[in-house]
Amino acid sequence: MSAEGRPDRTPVTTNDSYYGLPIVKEPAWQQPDVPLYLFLGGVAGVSASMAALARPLGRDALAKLGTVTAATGSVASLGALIHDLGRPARFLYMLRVFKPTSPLSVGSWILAPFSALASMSATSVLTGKFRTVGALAGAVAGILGPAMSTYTAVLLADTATPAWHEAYRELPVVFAGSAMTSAAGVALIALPKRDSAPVSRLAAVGATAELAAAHRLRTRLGIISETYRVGRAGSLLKAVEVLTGAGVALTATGRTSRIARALAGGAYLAAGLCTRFGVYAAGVASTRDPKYVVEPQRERRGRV
Amino acid sequence: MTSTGYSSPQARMGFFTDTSVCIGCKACEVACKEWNAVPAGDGPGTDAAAGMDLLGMSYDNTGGLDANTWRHVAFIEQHVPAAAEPSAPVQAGPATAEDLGMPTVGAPRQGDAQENAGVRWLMSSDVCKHCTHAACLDVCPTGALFRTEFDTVVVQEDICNGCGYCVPACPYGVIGKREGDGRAFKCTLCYDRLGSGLQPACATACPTESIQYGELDELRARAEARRRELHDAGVTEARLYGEDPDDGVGGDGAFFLLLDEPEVYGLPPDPVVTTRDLPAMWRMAALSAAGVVAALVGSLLGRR
Amino acid sequence: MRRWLNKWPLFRQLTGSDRLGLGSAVQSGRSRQMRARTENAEKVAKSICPYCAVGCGQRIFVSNGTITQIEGDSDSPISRGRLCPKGSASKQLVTSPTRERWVRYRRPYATDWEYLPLDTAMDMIADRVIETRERTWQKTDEAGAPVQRTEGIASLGGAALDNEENYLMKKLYTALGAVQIENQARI
Amino acid sequence: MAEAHPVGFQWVVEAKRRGARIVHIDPRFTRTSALAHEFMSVRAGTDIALLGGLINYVLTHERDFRDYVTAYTNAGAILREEFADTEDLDGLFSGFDPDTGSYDVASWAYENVPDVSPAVGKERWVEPTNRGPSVGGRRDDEAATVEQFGSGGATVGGKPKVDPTLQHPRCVYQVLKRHFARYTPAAVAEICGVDIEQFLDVARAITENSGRERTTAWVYSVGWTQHTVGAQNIRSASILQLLLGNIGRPGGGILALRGHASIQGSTDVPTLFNLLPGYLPMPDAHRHPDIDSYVRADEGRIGFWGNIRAYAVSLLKAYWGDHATAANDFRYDHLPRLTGDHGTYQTVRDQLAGRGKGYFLAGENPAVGSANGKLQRLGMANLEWLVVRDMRLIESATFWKDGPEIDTGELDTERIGTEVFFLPAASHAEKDGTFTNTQRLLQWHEKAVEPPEEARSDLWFYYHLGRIIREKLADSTDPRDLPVQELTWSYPTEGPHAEPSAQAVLAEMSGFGPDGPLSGYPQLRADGSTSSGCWIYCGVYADGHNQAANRQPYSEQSWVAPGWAWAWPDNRRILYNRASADPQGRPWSERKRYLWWDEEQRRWAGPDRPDFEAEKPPDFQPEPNATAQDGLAGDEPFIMQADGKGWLFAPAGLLDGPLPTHYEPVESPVPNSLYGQQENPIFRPYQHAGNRYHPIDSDVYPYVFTTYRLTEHHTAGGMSRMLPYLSELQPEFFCEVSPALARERGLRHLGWATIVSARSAIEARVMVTDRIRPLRVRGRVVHQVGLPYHWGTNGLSIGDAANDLLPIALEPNVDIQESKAATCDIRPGRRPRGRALPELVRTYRRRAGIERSDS
Repeated sequence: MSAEGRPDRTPVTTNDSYYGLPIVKEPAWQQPDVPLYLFLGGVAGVSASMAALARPLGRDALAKLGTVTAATGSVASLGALIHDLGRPARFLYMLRVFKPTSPLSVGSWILAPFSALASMSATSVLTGKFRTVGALAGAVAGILGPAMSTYTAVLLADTATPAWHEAYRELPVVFAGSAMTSAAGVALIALPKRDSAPVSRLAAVGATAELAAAHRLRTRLGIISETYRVGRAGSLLKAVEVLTGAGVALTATGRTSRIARALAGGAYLAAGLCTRFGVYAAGVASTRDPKYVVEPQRERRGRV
Repeated sequence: MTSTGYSSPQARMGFFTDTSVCIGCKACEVACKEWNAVPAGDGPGTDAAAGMDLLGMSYDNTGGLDANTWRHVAFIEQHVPAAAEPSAPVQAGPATAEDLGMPTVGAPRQGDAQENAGVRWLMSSDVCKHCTHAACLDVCPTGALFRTEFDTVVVQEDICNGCGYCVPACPYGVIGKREGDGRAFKCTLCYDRLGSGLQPACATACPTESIQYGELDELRARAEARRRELHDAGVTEARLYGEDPDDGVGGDGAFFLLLDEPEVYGLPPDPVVTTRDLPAMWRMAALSAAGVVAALVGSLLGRR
Repeated sequence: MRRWLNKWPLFRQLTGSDRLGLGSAVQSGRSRQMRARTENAEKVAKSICPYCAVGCGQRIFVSNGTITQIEGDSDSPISRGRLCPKGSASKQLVTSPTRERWVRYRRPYATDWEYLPLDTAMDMIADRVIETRERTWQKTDEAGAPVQRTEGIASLGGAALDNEENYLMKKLYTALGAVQIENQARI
Repeated sequence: MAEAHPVGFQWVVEAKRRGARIVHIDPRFTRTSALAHEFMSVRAGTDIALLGGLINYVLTHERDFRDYVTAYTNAGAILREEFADTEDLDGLFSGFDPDTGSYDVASWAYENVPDVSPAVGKERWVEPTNRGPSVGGRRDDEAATVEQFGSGGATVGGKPKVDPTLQHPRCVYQVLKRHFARYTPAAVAEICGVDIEQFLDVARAITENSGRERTTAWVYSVGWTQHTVGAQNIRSASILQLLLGNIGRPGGGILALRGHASIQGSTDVPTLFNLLPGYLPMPDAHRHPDIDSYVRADEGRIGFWGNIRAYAVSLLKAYWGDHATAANDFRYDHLPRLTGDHGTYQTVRDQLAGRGKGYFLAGENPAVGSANGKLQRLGMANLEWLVVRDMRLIESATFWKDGPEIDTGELDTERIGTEVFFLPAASHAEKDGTFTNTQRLLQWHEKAVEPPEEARSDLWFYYHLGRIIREKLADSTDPRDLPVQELTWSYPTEGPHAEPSAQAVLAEMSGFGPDGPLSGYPQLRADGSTSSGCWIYCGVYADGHNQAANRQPYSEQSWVAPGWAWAWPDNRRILYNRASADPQGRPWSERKRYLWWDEEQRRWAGPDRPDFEAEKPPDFQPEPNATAQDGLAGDEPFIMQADGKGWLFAPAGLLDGPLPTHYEPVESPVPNSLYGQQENPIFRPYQHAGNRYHPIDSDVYPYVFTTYRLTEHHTAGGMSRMLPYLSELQPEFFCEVSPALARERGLRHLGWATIVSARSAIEARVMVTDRIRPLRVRGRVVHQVGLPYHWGTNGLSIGDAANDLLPIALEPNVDIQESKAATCDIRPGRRPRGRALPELVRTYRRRAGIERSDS
């Protein structure tokens, strides 16, 4: 191919592609809408569950923060989703049908009630009214929370995008772990020292899970792992490692320093964003070169 | 397969595209656009708005299937080894079976090895495969995509909200989102014409019966007969693509007779419907969600 | 109530056999009634493709006075209903906005077009023909042989004209004595 | 065929499926090649060498269908002693006059048969050119006189003396053998650049697939006709097919694939200067002072042309009705007279000289579609008035505003005095009428809707223009206006726009007799009792019924499908189909059964109408002095020929030789390998400073180029470049070159190239492709450049016009230009803009030594 991306002469087709054109389509979603949608949903989900657990444990500040984060995050997530639609006015068509075969349908049926419940709960928490209803709503949202933080991994994996589909075992772990560190990150920034121990632990678990799963992405997916190692995705996922590592280190020192905690929280949030953007970028990269489609399929067919 | 809820018996309808008689005239592309009022343009080139780019891919200036291209004719110029040129003297009398004998240019004389080779020019009209297990249909959250009584897969433009999920879901890269419209479009196998007992527009126009429309069972039998005929005539590279009900998408409603590897035509060698792994994905997501719960409980119940 | 609920695909999905919502349950009302637009054509004109000389049969479907579809005539022993890309684009040939619908007139030395009513244009063209013919009339050639003609007026016709059109052209030009009457058929 | 006639190609695919072998011969590898069994790449402009090679193969190996040849062709006819062949005269035939650059054809006639070749008129222009006959021009009076034999044979004075053993040294068969002896496989390979083995393969294929049991068909397009040897290319195929017995038989023939919906109709009902409807000649001022002299050459001869007076009188009756009487020669004097060439390129010459004042363009775009587009545009810029009728704003309507010469400064809008009327035209969907397709089928197309706004049919335009002119001249007493005043011009009109009835016009063409509509041309009379506007179309309105509108579905009738539309003449689908039976009237074979003599019914039977008198038995022998059809025996199938035979040798009718001879194109990279005579000795050069020809074997213009079509576009693009759906499929002008040429000239795929000739320079995007191959000709590599010619400056898909490169070099018989083979240079990069463009062209001419120092 020449500099303009065009062949220098009518390319004689080799055995691996049609003029090097992609076989599967690049995801039709917009950036940053969809990566944000993934990120915000994850934060909101874990936050809601965290709030639901914190409340009976008497960690009111954590509960309050989790409730508000869940509401804000899920509504923003919903906003990002709607903004990405080609026909935003038709968002409600998402509830026209319930399709277990569609993670987006399932997700919509999770996201819609979740964001409503989280909002109710947050309203109650902030205004101090309808406490029982608010608590109940918060509890149900807390139950939906883990699903909120992982369904988006299925959403990506349930595509023909090689980097996503082939990563369907790892992506939920990555997203869940990342959601935990991010939710913890919010708490680290917003809360005083006395609430930092549990969230630090949460962050550490999340970081461990995410980094382990992400390592698998980069090494275990055959040729497709390339897409997680190089280019934009490679850089972003590298950043995730650095930021997460920094977060863990800062958390350790942050037991005394508010600034360190805030920096750690920021690092976790940034890592969470980088994860979603990085995974997204890997997906895009895996559609641009047809070899990521052809080679694994050829191997599967026993051809070389 | 699961029930799609139609009461009246109706055979499954589909396309058999026999590329060995395709002359690359592109009547299918135009007839499709005229009937379905598909906008001009939308190639992969830089001037996508007008679609008026000279792509330099032999006579293909369309590039591939997309929201505005529901039939796409691929042109592949190939060297064939000079040795493979038909050189046997003409037999008396007619060839009893068809000798496809794709011609080659002249005989070797001088020049480098490449120019000593002949050329063969493959043409093939690509279209939506109307898969038995259609990922686009599975992942559509609104029910805009549905399976018709003819067992074809159609987007309902009055329902589609442009979520775009179908686009990366398709293992063939067929469906696309239309610029400026936001909704997803692809071949409907002329659902409206079928309802009136007509053939799809492309098959109606196709001068050489390269595109054949009919009951899928019958088409499969016809295609197998044609493949055998070609093999008997020495065209051993003829193979069917997408006709096998046991393949990764459960067989295509629109399948092909090809003269080279699928990827040469821009087709995936062994496509699998992404939702085949959906149960496993949900399991991983559930496990991860459980992990989130465990991590939360562990973190929050911990000391302090 | 049930009828009302039945409009909700989710309800149909839960109560019918299309449990996964992949087929009939999610079909829209519009889709259920979908038929080829040619079904209700008020007129189907039997025509012939205007491009090359193979002479493929065409059917032109008309609804509400406008052409809704042009496709191959499956009765034709020549084309058996098939059309090439150009033939398939016939509807666009006839109906696309790139088509000219009004007379244009360019005065000598003018830099742009102006409009002229068709009747005026016809009258002016008739005057040009009469005047040019008169001015360039040749009774005899240099050798004195009668020729009764004009070489001041020429014509070049395309070969997508009807026979009837060619016939009137040749007849009129011949009566006018115009001999430089040519056609794509020479080219 | 797949490229430009895809739907017709379905029958090739069908034949292939049934076991037919498909061979494609072309300079470039096309969509047709892709599906053919064999592709043979040839150098553009060498078809006679190739076909001559095949003829030689047939003759050398005695593979001709001897029973057919002896019975149905003039193989045995004895030629005159004074005839001398190109073998004897190094590429010339006897009768060549170097002073006039033309042939006296008398010596080509049969022995003992009077020579009735037409007398010649006087010379008109003689001017030297930089190429062409060295004698410096030639008279042009015989211009296009040959075309009038389009539906029949040329005139010979009767049946020749025949040697049925074909052994007589002066019989056609022996002359043929000698003439083609030097077209050996080696010579073919050297001239055409084909491989000997492949050529022999093809030769074996066609001979083995011809004879009693089998037939071979040849299909061609303008790749054969647009040459200075165009008519002789077709003659070559005729000779080959006659030798192999492939004429008049199912699966045989030489099938022209014509490129426009009614281009066949445009010659049948001609808008051609030299013809009247039905291939009647336009009268010549000197040879045809009255109707008797007009019909003299043909009247009374054998074959159906012998009835020429009946056809001519019926036409005059159709034109001038009751005013045409026997007493006034049926108003024969109302017909204008020719004095030579009045063809389209002559028209342009007149325009350039200021003699052409007014110009009508009806659905034609010469600014892009004709050879040497610049001369076309300059000619139009020199007019007083121009009427353009089209559906879209074609280049010929806007040249004064945005033509290439505006950019180069050769024209200035404000100094162009041409008054331009652009009238929007109706489409085929908006009018009734008939198209005559490439197999002579008149097919009626119905009006679907009214044309929009001011768009009108050409029928409307010409009818009303005639009506207005007649009104304005109604009171004139000038005898000049009598033909207009007396013209039958009362057609019924209908609808909101007063559209004349196309049906009424068709009925007039078909004709009327005392008892109403005529049913066929044999009913035409010379006494004025019948009228017919086009005798070959007589019967299309038989019984007052529009036969062209017949639409019996093909599935409900025989494979010949006579119930679909109407073929001229007399609804016959295969011409000369009497030849499908042996002289005794039996099919040559069961397999190839088509027409046969049914002894019980005492008439010819079969799925088609006989192209023969239906009740003339095979053993019929004519009276000694019988004329017209009565002069034909029952075993003489070629009923338009004066001897009833298929002509292997053309004793009359062609101006450039009785046998095809290989001449190089006017612009060629090589000298003629076969003869000292380089090019067609009587090709018609076109003298103009803007029409210089390239020297042979020129370093300055070293490459061959050829022009052609793509499936996605149509001719000069007026019906395709303006449509989004077609434009996007081929969005831009490109040239096709081989990788080797790309390397040689530094051309990059998808980059730009400038292609230069002595006429102009154009730019195109580059497609480097293996489908174009360098050829080895006379021991050296010849590169070819492929140029699709659809583009112009207007529309959605735009580009330079390939035809701007072409010279005007005309075939002597029919005046067609040589579009398919010329030479050029190609270089990387875009062409210069403005005045630098003509300067570049001049620089090249200077380098080639063809630029006059004063220009």
